[in-house]
Amino acid sequence: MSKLVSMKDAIAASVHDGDSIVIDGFTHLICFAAAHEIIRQKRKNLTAIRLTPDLVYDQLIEAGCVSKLIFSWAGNPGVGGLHAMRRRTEGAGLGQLTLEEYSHFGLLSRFLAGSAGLPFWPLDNYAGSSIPGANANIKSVTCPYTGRQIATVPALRPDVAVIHCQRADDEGNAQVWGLYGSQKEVAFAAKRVIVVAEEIVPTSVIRSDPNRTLVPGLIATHVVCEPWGCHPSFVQGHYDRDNDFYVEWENVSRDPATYAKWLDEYVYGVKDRAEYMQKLGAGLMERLRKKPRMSEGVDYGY
Amino acid sequence: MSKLVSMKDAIAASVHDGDSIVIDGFTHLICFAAAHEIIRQKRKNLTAIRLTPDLVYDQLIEAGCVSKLIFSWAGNPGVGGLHAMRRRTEGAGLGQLTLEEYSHFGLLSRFLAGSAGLPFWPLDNYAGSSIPGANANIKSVTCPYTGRQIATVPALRPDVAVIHCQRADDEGNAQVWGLYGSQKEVAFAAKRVIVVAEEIVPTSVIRSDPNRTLVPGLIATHVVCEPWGCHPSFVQGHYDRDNDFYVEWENVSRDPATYAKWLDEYVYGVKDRAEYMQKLGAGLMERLRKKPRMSEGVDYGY
Amino acid sequence: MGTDTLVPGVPTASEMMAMRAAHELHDRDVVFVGIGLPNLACNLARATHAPQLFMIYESGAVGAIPERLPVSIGDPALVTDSLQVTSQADIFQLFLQRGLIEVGFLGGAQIDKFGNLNTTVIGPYANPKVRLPGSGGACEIAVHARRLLVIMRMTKRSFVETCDFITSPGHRMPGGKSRKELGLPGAGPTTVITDQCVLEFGEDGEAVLVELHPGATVASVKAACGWDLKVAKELRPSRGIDASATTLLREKLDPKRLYL
Amino acid sequence: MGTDTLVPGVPTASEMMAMRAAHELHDRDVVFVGIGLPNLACNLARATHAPQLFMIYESGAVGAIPERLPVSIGDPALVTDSLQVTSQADIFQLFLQRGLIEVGFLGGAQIDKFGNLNTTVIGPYANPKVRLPGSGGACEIAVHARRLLVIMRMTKRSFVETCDFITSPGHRMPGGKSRKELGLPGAGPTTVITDQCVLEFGEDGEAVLVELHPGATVASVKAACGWDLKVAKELRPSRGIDASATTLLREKLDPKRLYL
Repeated sequence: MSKLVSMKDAIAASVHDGDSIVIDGFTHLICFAAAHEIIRQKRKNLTAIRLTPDLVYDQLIEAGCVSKLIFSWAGNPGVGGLHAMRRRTEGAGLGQLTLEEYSHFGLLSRFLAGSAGLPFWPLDNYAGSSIPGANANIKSVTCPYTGRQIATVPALRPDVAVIHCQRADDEGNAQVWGLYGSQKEVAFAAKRVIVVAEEIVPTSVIRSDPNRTLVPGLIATHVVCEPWGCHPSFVQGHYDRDNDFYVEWENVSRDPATYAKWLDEYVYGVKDRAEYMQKLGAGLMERLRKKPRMSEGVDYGY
Repeated sequence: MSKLVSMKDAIAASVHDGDSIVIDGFTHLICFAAAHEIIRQKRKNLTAIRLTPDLVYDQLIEAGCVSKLIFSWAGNPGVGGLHAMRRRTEGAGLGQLTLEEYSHFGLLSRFLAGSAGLPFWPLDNYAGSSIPGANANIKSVTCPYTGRQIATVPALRPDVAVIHCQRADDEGNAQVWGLYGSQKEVAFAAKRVIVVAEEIVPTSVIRSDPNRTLVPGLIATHVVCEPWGCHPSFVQGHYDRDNDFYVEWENVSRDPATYAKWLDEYVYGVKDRAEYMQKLGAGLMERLRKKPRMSEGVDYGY
Repeated sequence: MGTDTLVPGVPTASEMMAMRAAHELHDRDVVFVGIGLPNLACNLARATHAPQLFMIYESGAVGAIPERLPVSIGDPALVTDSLQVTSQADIFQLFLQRGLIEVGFLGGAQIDKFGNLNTTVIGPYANPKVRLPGSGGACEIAVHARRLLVIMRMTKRSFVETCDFITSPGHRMPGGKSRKELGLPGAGPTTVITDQCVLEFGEDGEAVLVELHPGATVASVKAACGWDLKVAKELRPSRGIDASATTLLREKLDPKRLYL
Repeated sequence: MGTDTLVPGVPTASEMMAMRAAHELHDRDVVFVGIGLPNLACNLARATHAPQLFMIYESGAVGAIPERLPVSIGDPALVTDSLQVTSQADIFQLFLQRGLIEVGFLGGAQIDKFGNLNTTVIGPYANPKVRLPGSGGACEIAVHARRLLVIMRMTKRSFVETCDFITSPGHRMPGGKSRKELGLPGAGPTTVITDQCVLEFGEDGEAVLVELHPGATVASVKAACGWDLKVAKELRPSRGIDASATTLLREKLDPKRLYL
């Protein structure tokens, strides 16, 4: 049963005002295309959850879609800050955006609990840190064997997860190589899962190498085919990270006026991802396109 | 730095009397070669740990190597029982072998805790079952968020793990496809890890497809090249399960005399795995050898 | 009632159980498949009314479509052409504990009137008369599967007033606690399929005879049950057992009679 | 002391920190690599005295040998030719929490005399003057790495008596508790490498100046530190900083000066 729809239809059906949402991927496989569609559809009061909010959530924040951010590291690595977020959490802007903050391991552990169907997850962390004092969700249990206090975080079951992958079939069996991020954990934790693929392949391709499947179609709600869906992030085997974009973003995002102009031009001003890429130009795509580096297959015979 | 040694040397160096040991693999990748070498080297008082003791541990038990068995399902699936084990735990034999018993999920959770460096692991299980009453290691914690009682098991850190894989480099970077069992969790939980491979490959082969690596050489103590090391179990892409062997085993193992004769002939009577396979004959190998079924490679380019 | 001599069109006891179990499977059900009769029941359902049945094996195969009858729960044929092959940790945590399994299958050496199952020991645990294989994944399947199908031949020795050991919890446990009181997520045993009949469970958690297979009678069932079995006011007609399925099982699904 | 104009053979402040940090890395050390200077320090160590340095990235790359300077902690060049690429859950549970990481690297907006680090907020948490990126993996690295190297430029604003917020625990936390009393597995910050000097920690958990870089003096260091810094009875000679490494850094490891 094909679940293949356009990004527009997937977001319209799955993402509602007030939802909690994870667009996952860690530097790799960050689906900016989904975020831009959410902005175009003017969703409000989202709880946006990611280890690294990155530019993708900063744009959602600047566009007014987000009322709460759950995160563990908020910056533009090696470049600067996330200015939409900072403008709403410092000085005069304080309180415009609610923050709930963990470390990477802590937030990941919330996904782990959600994905595993447990109400909490234990991690040996946070002793001596101010983080638990700033987040009442971080508690502890006593180990029944050693008497040690072990930190806990509660399960997180987001309403929607967006998972980007190299290839999927039309039922959402998603195969990924390169960096996994926490996509598997996020997908199993979520109530609805949008699988976005660079390429839709026949199910026989999936079945020919089942160990590569990260997320089974069983838990997918919608499937979207969106080539270049991660720019300026990257997809191993498809295109490189657009590092210049990340560097230039500091200048775009520091001033609300240039930020608004960018959103107008590259998000509101295009109808979909294809138009966005067209706008960026063939030269950029040529520069970022992968140089092939094929692995060998393995023998599944018996 | 090559860690490549013979099975004889690996067992001599890593497995000592009184050790706790896991030869992992679930139906797939069960390294009988390691067990036979342990028998030949006459190890005593081992604590043998596996979800499914299978024929591999029954042989260790019959040979007198094991004083304690930690397990979750003890049988010869679809065929019969494990007779060495039963003779030491029923009727007149009672008490000759100590049993510590979980369900699959429970024992796996002990490996999970050990591999993750936590003192315990939580699982939503055992309410209403007699299992916790038969095993004082199963305890519980109260979830700090829901107040629910969640079962726990203590971390297991075996002295030695034997991990079988399709291919590894001489530092023990091990790649596996097909069924994983709990090999990754067992390897990370163990203090010493013997990686056994059907084939030793250059590190460049490992590096060409890094997502296939299940166990990093970082935690490997010894590496052994042992083709056909899992017979009568199987290795995807190399050889099929010898189901006839499992079926006939009922007749071999039911009577201590025929059991002893088998051990004499096929374990004590051969010096290594190559001689064992020679004894079984080329016809058997021909029958079990895989019919190739290659997957395609993927593109790691950027 | 079935016979062990193969008569064309007349199902044996095993065949009847496989057929009746297949009838409980709906298309697209996510099934945690055990080896033996459960596997045959799934393959029969796939070959007839439930072509999209989604099979998950505790060995790590997800969405398997084995091209041969698996000789073990970890057969290489389960891997080839699966949709996903993952670790056992994922199977137990992300699929089973997460609540994604709709149907589980269990059997056992003993079942009691509340659907508790014993696959651990006959006799006292510390000094068993018979040492059975143990839980395997049974306990967690009984805890988490949204529906649980039990397949067992019915004898006074196996259908007992009280299990010697509860490996897998049913509807009411010693001390009288219900699944709800114990916080068990799954529905517990929903249907017990025997060689003679089908049992379901009442509000009070006790087994009730609801259906007889062809050839069985209330008297023959009661004679094979170790407790005073409740009988439904009105028995349902036999379901799912037919001659064409017998042919399918014998000629295509298990021609070597590995499990039949 | 370094300068930001590139003089042949005279290291800049960043170059000195990278070189001095590289000196702390031994061959075959398992290092949890951060982006920026830590990454450069590792590459320098690999190119000189520690060719078998084992690099693990929080993004999931294990045993990486990037062929270009990674532009982010999740650069595709970290994947290509890695020994293993695994999930972040594995990185944090199986490698870090399991105790397999020998060396971690951290920096921060503030460090105090006990080696506590702040990367969360300047000012009160509820009403911050500056909202910093937060912990990322820093807290768990500070908890679990067997040795922790801190790289930070020294200023009175960043080397403070007390951190506004402790993101990552050092040797002694508010209330005076030690790592041992809190049950923290790793050794905590072992070495702080600044643009002027190296600090280590005494038995009481307080930082001690032990080594000056070329050009720095005790007075210049004390002038840059926000607390009354302890000074070792005998300062060690400067280590690991040399002209040939400067050339290597400039010409080969970071020619575009992404991080220098």
